Amino acid sequence: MKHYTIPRVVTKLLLPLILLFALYVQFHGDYGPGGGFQAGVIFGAGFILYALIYGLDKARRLMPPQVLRVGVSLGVLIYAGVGLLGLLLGGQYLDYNVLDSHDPAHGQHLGILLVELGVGITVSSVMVTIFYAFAGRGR
Amino acid sequence: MIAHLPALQVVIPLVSAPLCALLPAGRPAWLAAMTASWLAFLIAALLLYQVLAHGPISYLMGGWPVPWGIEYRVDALNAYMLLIVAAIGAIVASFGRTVVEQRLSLPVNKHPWFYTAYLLCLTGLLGITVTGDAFNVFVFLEISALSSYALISVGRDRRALVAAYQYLVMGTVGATFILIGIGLLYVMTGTLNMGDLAARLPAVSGTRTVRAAFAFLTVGTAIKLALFPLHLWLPNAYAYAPSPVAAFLAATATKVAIYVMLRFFFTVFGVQFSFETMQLDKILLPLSLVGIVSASLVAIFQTNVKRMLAYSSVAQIGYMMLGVSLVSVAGLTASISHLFNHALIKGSLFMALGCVSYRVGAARLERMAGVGRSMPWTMGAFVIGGLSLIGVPLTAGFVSKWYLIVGALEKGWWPVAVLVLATSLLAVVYIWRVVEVAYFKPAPEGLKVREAPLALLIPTWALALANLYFGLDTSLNAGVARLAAQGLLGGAP
Amino acid sequence: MAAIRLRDLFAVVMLFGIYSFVSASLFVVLDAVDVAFTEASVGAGVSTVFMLGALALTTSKEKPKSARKTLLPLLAVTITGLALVYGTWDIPAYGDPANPIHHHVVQRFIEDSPREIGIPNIVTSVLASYRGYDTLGETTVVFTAAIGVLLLIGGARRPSSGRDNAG
Amino acid sequence: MQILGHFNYWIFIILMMCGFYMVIASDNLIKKLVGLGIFQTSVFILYISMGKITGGTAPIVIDKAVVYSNPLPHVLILTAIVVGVATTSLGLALVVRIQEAYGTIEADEILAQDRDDSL
Amino acid sequence: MTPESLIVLALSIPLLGALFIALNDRRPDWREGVTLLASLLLLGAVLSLLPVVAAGARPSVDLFEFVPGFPLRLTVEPLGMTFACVAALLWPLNSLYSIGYMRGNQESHQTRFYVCFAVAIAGTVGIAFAGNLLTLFIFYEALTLSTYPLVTHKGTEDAMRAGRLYLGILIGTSIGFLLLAIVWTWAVAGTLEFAPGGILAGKVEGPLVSVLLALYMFGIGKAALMPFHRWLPAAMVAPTPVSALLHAVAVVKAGVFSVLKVIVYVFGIDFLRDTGASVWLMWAAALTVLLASFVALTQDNLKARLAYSTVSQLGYVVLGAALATSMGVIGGSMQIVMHALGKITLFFCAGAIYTVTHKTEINQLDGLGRVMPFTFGAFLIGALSIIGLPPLGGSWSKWYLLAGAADAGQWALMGVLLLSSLLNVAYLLPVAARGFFVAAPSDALAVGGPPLAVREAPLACVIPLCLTAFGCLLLFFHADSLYALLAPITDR
Repeated sequence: MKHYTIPRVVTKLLLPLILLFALYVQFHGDYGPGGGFQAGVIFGAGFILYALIYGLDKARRLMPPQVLRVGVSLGVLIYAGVGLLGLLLGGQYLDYNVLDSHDPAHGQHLGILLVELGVGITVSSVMVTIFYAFAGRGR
Repeated sequence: MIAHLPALQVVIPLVSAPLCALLPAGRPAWLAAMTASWLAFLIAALLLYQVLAHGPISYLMGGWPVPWGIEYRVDALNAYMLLIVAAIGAIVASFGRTVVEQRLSLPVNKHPWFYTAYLLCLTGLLGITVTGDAFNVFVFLEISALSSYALISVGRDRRALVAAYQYLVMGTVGATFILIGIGLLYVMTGTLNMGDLAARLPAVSGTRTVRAAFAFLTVGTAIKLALFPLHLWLPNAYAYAPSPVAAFLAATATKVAIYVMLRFFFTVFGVQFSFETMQLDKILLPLSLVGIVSASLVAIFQTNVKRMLAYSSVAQIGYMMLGVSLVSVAGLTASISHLFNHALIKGSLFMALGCVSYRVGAARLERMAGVGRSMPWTMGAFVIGGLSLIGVPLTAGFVSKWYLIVGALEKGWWPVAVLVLATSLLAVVYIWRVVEVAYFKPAPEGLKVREAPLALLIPTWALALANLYFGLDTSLNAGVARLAAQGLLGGAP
Repeated sequence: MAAIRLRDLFAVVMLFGIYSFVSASLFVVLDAVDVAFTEASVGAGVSTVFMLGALALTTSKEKPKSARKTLLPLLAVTITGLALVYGTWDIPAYGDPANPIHHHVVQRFIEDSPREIGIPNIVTSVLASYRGYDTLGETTVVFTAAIGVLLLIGGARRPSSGRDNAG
Repeated sequence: MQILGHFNYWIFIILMMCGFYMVIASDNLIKKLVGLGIFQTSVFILYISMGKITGGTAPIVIDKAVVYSNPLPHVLILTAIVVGVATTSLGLALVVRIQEAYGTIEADEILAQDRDDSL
Repeated sequence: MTPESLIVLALSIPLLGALFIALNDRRPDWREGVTLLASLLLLGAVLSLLPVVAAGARPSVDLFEFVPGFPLRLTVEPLGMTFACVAALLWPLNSLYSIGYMRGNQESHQTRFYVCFAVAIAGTVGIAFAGNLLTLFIFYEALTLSTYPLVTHKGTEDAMRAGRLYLGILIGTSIGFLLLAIVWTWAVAGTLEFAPGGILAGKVEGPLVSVLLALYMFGIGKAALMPFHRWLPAAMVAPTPVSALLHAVAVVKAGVFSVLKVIVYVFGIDFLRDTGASVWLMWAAALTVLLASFVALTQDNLKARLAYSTVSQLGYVVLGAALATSMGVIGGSMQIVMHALGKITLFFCAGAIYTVTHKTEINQLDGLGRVMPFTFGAFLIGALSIIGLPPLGGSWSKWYLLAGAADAGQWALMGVLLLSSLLNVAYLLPVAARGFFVAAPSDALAVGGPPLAVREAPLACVIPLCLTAFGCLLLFFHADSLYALLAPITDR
């Protein structure tokens, strides 16, 4: 599809919006619908769109597979790490109350934020990784 | 940290998995996997010790009380299961490196991923075992299932792919059935915690919904544990998986599925509902008997030894379900101790076979001629495992068979006892076919086969010796199994 | 469902996407906005793309088959369906606030979570905190899928392994 | 009322049966996966409809609303959807490899090839 | 040294011996030295237990708790003591003989042979000293498995088939029937201990006693009760020392010993007599005795003839046990000893003949007695002992068996015993007669190589067979001490 101008332009316009929307979903998940998972998928989908339009090579330059590999693991590590942090701070595993010693609710908030971040990173990286795998196989 | 052992049990392999994926080469990844799985083993041993000394442990994830949060609940039964899974996991991990590095058609840069998938599978199985939450079972079931599909598919034979695919479809259907069952239970009780479910179910146990939930859970777990006639995915999956994977899955995956079934039947639904209202034993009994006989017969005619062992696994699962259908302490003790013993047996058999195919290149019967002489240690371990499978005294396999027969006789079921013994003879036949070829057939001319490397032999022999040890000292396998059986029959754990 | 009859896999996949989209809107009707959101992006979006990707690598036409061996599957499906109908017969009526499901565990989530967690989206608080461990598991599942896909078709391509070591 | 009250569930059952039938009966590996997807999605609908309360709103706390639909099934299903997509992608990867190894994605043709192999 | 530690020692000597033999794979002299040393040590250990048991003590030792509630228990009582003595006495002789035979025939895999042999002896000792049914069963299986490689030693298709039959029948009957019987016993009696007077009295009733007895009798396939005797002739493909071991010392004797043990200590002879459950067994045993004798008459292969003779002679032991009188039981126990010495002599002779001439058929033996006077002399003595002529040991066991049959009032059985003795004469004596009295065929030059090359067998073969033949003679004069040892077993 490299030769169709309109999709390219539209994509160029849309892509920042999509990524922005993903970030919004990511961090607004506490208030409205959404959260790390949905954000991750949207982010991934946006990227996949980019790859579809501009070609795999360009996408790979923008988001190298090595980075994705790190991202895939990193998200899980963040999530599990928050859990372990709870342990170290004297709570149960995944206990966010202890993250903030003064205000448990704030601790919860913080914990959820971090955890959702982990989910988002993993999910988006996984989506793009899988897409790369399929797309890279075809050529 | 002692108080957090239940969480660490699962979290350590879980955290090591992504770490493993980040590592650049196979060796360090293997080291990480090794360390994590041996740590898990250590934790499992400590947990079992604690449970035996102080009674069941309850661990609240995130500190949320039951039934709002997710609870980890460790009693004699699952501490025992954890030990099995973690022990086999650790030993197979030690075994795996040599095979992965030299016998898989896997590019070097993918080796870390193999270990990652292995750790994830371990994580999933441990997670299923330790959790006290019905939905959590489903989540971890999927972790272990997905990773095992991937692990099976890296087998050298292209049929491994088809086997993995079949397993994927069957496994997903099974998991979805379990999901439906859990959903129906949830709609009737409004809770997902197993203990809470057990407390609230009797009030609604007359409803059809609960019955349907029971049916779906039964079928779902039956697929997962390869109960005859839902076992069709198993022989291919085990036959074409790489040998460490086959050893690991054969020794643990179906066992954990059986554990899930026991947990739902006995703890969640309760003995009375499962076996008096639903008459489950009337269904399980014939199925397990037919399964034992037919799978043993099929095993005799296999020329691929791995496939033969896989069919034998189906038959052995039949023994375990037979014990369950007896609904007595002796029968359950037989089942639960057979979980342990069969893990040892199949672990050592598949690993010994892995050694053979490592040197010979295939696990076909005719290729094993003369191997007994050229690989004495390997075949020694195979023979020990085989004897244990047959149930010869002084091996672990005898213990569970003993309880099974006692259980059958207690009920006065003579034909069942006779059948159990008769099918042991079938095991003699198929094991002896291998032994005969390996020891008494001359090796083909010009074929030089050396003994397997020590890195493979040591883990294999560790399990083989365990077969002997637990045939002598049965306080762990039979003793704890008995405790667990009493716990199951005595109501909530 | 048309998808069963269709031979053109491309159309099947497209139908699947549309189906996902429809069920997503159904979820909205059922007040499950989060789920709808996810289903829309996953079912209609990503997994359709994956399926198309896979189709591109394989073939998009199903081979015609004679209509044999349909009896047994039909039987199995019917039995399962009947079991479910049987099972749903005693389910409390749809939408009835008096159902036990709405009274046991959930009460605390709805009533206390704003205080205990401090965020308004109950789904998020349950997801990430009360049942945070499930979500950790879920993330791990995704991770597992990635590892699995990578193991299978990821990274460097290798020559098509026809029948190496068959047998 | 009884009939109406279970209408939702029956829709899901019919959908589920379609999906399940596709899984068992079709020979095409991709179609099987699509069937699996439909099968799973129908189960999701079951869960979500369990959580619905007539007159309730989405479980996001706002001052006006008093009745919320049950959020717990939503959480569970979020997880289940993820599991579903993970399974699908892994299955597709397998199908791709099978296509490469066998040159077909029809179950019966693969079986036939395997039979030739073992002879 | 306490009797308890002696028991453990007796069990561990052959096992340690096996280990050392395996370690000396590359040094044949050491290997065989270890074998001899271990066998002599075992003999010493067992013999030093003898006075203790004769004095009435019943030392017992628990090795470890097997399944909770079932210890692996070793107890020495007179019956087991007798059996252990036989085994321990014949192992050194058999070892000596094996060395001569194996070297003389240049057999392969000699290390495996000696290792399995030692393990088999350990199994035998374990059976002899078993303190409960489970222990008995365990060692019984161990014995089966350790002798399997001995039977298939040659590795030919024939040997493999025989091995399959051997394993199939022995494992099949033991797992299919014996284990079932043991579990049943446990279920009804709540114990598996051997106890004087039995443990089943009053626990089982009516025809069930017969069924349980049948399970035991057919389950102990090693006793070669027809129709489960087929493994024994088949196992003749093994090297002769193995046949000697199988037929004289370890395997078959372990079988009939177990039969005696079960009847005396599990059922109790009083109980059996009162219920009459063993009447069928008498007839089954009698039938085995007669049929096997007839079959033996038709065999031309020397070892096959001896094998059927063994089947027949084992029938005597079972018969004695089935009589359920103390005379019968003592006669049966004595038969174990007497037949062991007699039959091992015969097998040694058969092996010696094979080593020298490579002849296996009886019709080829003409005139060999003149060349091999010691061998054939010993054969004659062994044969006479088995037939039961004084002044040889075999006469005593026959005598007690007859007395037992008379005690039980079974006149027909006495007739069977006498008839079978006649048959013994008919199938054993011609062998010796051929050797001594028929002239060597003139075409021996053409067929069997130069007759001048035929001399007496190697010394390592001749010495043992002379010793065992002498033993047959000796036992006739010392049977009273054997009787004194065995008498208490039927007391309550």
